[in-house]
Amino acid sequence: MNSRHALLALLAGGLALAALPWLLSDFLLALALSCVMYAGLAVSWSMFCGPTNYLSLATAAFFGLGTYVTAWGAGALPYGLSVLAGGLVAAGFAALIGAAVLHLRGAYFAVITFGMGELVRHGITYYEKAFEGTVGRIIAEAPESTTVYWMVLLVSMGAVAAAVLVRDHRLGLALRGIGSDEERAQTLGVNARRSKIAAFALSAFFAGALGAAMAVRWTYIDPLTVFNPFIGFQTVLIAMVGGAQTILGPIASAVVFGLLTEFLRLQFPYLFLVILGFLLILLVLYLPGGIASLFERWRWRRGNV
Amino acid sequence: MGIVHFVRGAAAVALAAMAAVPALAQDVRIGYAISRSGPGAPGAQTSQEPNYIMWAEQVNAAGGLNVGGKKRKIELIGYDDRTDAETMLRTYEKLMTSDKVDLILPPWGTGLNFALMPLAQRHGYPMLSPTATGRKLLSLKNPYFFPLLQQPDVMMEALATFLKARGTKTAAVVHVDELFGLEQAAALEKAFKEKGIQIIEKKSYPFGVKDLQPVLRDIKAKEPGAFIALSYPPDTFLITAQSKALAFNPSAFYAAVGTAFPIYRDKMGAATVEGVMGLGTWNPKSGPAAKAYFDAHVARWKKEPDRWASAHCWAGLQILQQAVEKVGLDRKKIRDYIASTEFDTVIGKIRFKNGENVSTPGVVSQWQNGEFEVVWPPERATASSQFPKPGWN
Amino acid sequence: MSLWFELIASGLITGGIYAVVAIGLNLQYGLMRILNISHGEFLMLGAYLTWLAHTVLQVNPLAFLPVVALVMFVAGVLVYRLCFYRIVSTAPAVEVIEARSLLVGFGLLYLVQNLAYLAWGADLRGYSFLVETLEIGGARFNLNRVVVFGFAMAASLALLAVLRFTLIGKAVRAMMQSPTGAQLVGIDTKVLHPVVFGAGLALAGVAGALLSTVFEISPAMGEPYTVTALIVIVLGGLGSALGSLLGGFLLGLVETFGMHFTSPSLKMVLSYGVLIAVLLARPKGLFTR
Amino acid sequence: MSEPLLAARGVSVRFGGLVAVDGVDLDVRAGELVGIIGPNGAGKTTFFHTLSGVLAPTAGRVLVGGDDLTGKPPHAYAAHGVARTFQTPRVFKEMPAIDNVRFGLEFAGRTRQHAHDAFDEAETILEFLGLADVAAVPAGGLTPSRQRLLEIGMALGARPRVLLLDEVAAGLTHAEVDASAQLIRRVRDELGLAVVWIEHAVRVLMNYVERVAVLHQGRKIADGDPRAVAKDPAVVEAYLGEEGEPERRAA
Repeated sequence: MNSRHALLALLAGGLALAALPWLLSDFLLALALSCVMYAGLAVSWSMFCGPTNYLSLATAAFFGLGTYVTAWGAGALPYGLSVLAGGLVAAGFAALIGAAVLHLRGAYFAVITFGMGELVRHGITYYEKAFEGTVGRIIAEAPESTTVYWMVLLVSMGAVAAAVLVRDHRLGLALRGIGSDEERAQTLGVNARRSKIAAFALSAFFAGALGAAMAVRWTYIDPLTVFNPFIGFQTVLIAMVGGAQTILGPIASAVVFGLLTEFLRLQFPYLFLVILGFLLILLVLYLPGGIASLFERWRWRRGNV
Repeated sequence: MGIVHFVRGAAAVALAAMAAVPALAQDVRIGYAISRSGPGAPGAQTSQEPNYIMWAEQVNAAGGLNVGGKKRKIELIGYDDRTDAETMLRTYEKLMTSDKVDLILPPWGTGLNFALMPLAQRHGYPMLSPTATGRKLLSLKNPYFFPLLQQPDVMMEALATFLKARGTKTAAVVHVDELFGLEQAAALEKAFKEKGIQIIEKKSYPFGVKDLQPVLRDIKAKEPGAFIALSYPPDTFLITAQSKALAFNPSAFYAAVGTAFPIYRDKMGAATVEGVMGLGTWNPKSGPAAKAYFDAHVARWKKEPDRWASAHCWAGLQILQQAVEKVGLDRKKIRDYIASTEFDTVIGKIRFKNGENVSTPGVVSQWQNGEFEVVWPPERATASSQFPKPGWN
Repeated sequence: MSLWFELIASGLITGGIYAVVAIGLNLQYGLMRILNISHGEFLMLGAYLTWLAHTVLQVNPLAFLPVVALVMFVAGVLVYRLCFYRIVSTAPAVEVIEARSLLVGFGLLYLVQNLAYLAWGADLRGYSFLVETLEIGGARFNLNRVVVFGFAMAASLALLAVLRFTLIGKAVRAMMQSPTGAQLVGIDTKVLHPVVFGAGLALAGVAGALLSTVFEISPAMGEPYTVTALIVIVLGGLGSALGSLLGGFLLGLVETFGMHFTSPSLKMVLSYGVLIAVLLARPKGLFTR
Repeated sequence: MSEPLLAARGVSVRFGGLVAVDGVDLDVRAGELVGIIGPNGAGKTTFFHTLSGVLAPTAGRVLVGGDDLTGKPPHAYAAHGVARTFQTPRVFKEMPAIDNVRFGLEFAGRTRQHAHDAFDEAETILEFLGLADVAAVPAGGLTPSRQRLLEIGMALGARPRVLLLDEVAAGLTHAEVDASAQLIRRVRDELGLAVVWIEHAVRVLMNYVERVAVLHQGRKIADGDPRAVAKDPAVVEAYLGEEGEPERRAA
């Protein structure tokens, strides 16, 4: 499927999903919101980490920065601009740290990106306390929940569109080359540093924008809530379970994961995380290629008929 | 591209699976989300959810909730929110709009209560919150929000008055870098200033710290008359153990959250904590109602309730029960009734004014012989204070 | 003078605890590329086992250490066989092992932590042990902290000695340097991998048992230790046990001195700042060649 | 005399106390096919690393087309038209063979147009190398010798002005070596490239190159016509230390 087909399909899917507020109850819409948000986060994570085989744990930091931009701008910036600014701030931050740490690999990169996230969290805590005399911020004026849903949907659609475009263009090829053999790619003319920084920043843009878009739901913004490592881990989990080399995999994974977790949580209020952990282990052991490998198999079977 | 179909299909499955629980005839359905996992779990499971469950059991054992002269059983619907704001919100959206529960009980902690307030107001559910405190919450002027704990300035004012009366001249303060610690610290500074107690050292530290000995050492060298730690449970334990190691023994040793937990006494040793002061409101000796509550809790859970928020939580449930039995299940009427009435509770009279609990005074408690005795104000005291604090044992 | 002594001692005690948690994790990573994110959960299990033994059976926590080590070792062999063996033996590349073991680690984290919630509830638990004060050279410390430090050091040094002087230890070190080379000279990974994984968990369990004598415990207590352990092993260098020990000390000292000379509020900023500075200067950690 | 396309000026590389390359000068002009030989450990590959930017020389300068690229990253060299192969093939294993070739075309080769159009399409290059039938096969699935050929294809995709070949003949049969060598000459002739070819097996090289340089213990000990170089006593001496003189091995 080429870019144009993929983007058309995305547009159709987006329009269908945009109609959900008229079809679903408040609760199911909130559930859809969560799935769409994680789909956007997982796709944006995979955009960089999938082809390059980097393991970034900075998603929580980008997301948190985005929420803080909304909180700082509350009352001054309109919602749409906050989201844009949140994305830009996160992207700028990613470009900055990317320049410093993207030469690291494997577990070193994973730990240092996590460390960067924590550094931002503690840095903001310290700044707010020392110069503003508080740690939390209140967002009193919140848009309607349907507005939030549409905004999150829009950003997530943007993430998917960006992922498709990156995949099908030179940047994607460069990233795959870097993931496979960085030095080889360089000797063939890839400016690895610039490609990595650009892709890392692009991926951070969407995480930051999603944070900025979601912030208005929580009324009270403090570092402990919004730099929740849980959000970052969940994103990595979803992307990897889905198959980070693909675009459809993380999307499907976000939906399956979101619905399954919620179903288990409501049906087994005490046992659900135990079941979830167990399922996760089984999944990794017996479906190592991720959810995307199911599509492959299915496509392959259909091709053979 | 199968995403749309996939989502539609999945949504249909989810709809079927998560359809509203059908209302059993006549039961009063009360829903909540609470932290059973995540960072909020220890606090929520110490001070909050056990009370929710015990209350429903007690009411049901007595035949049910008296609604318009008819006894109706309580059906409690509780989910884990994983201490995650979005999960918490989604759960209450389900409870309020899909399940259409009759009443809700609030989630744990200041942050999650903040996040829930707009939703509760939109759907008109009163929140009697036992574990949220801070003037910032009240600044939202949410008519459905009734926090049960004392506000920081009230607590700190009491502490300052208590210390002033005992001739304290200087104090050192440490606080945790969270909204709680900052608001308490600001309130304390103001109160001490009014009372003429000089703060000779003030330090803050991040949540999750594992060693504070260097800080305590510096403070000890300054010989403050009183030491005030506006701390959370892990740091409360840490500060106690390390102050003891340093033989840092000021006349008044005060640590905020966690001193009221029975585990504090059990972990540190009853002899060690002798004379340590902290945030508390009550103990079994506070009155017959308190004693009954204490005994019931021990019988049901095989553990003592904490001497601060647990009883506030119980008081909130009592208020809710009295309101329902008076005006029925019309939530608007319940709200108005709560806002305008003075209630009798396990921690004494409670009346709300502009959402604030203006009846429960600031209290200072102190560990003495294995009980967290109330030592201030005099009308609530269950024992006289030990001042200065005896040496560490 | 005594101030310096106290600061250094304080930092070393904290650092020694960090080190013992980190070494087990580093062994597993160095040998098998398993990044076991549920390390702290097994630490938590060690803590609860000790707490149960102490409160129910009145066993001395220190006397109980060998039992914890043994139980966690067996658990480690089982966990390896059930969860990681398949990954290590089927993955085409080390990056894949890292990624998949991370996911399985998340699964184990959910599983073990929430089983603990079910078994013991979310309440803080703890018991009082050796709360006396010890005075060394004019500085005063909680006796239990010093004892924990002593045992943590003993365990770490014993492990380093095993790695350096015994046959199996040499095999492990050889494998860390060159997995295929070691296989060529006939080292049996079928035995070595589960044993080393078990040893990693045994160390985690012992660390948990020791920590339970000082700190209150809860099912989620392990997570921060996993994070600290990751920082320590990256500081010291992945795959270097000695590096982890020194990395632990370094972090402990940085925190203690940082707290004294700047502000305690900056503690975390300092820790992460040091981590980042070290990695910028030495991308493979401080103590690797 | 024309400006050298590739010039090494006193290039040295030290690893700690070990001197791997020691003050080597080398000029290569457009259309030249230069061989570099030397015993094991002579520093051939290390020298190549400096010529392609993979390794920055400790001392000395590397100029491509007159521009000083010393210390620049490899992609700067690639952009100036230096393309190379690696001793052990480093193909992008997960990508189809054709994408491996297209890779260079998309990056280093993007800004340059060859005089001759034959090598402007990935398909043509694969055909030229006899790899057209495996265009869609992931490169990791090819036999080692085909991966070697593909390496050349990847380098050609970069539309080079200078082609650096690192032991492309190793492990190939006589027929394959001959085919590769023909290929390299043809490429050179058609595109007017400068080619620098390292080979450990001396015989192969001597038959195809017009000029040869000899490295020994990091130093260049000879540079000139293959026949003359083979008779150079210093060269014979250097190879005696290993497995006998080059002439004998070539025979």
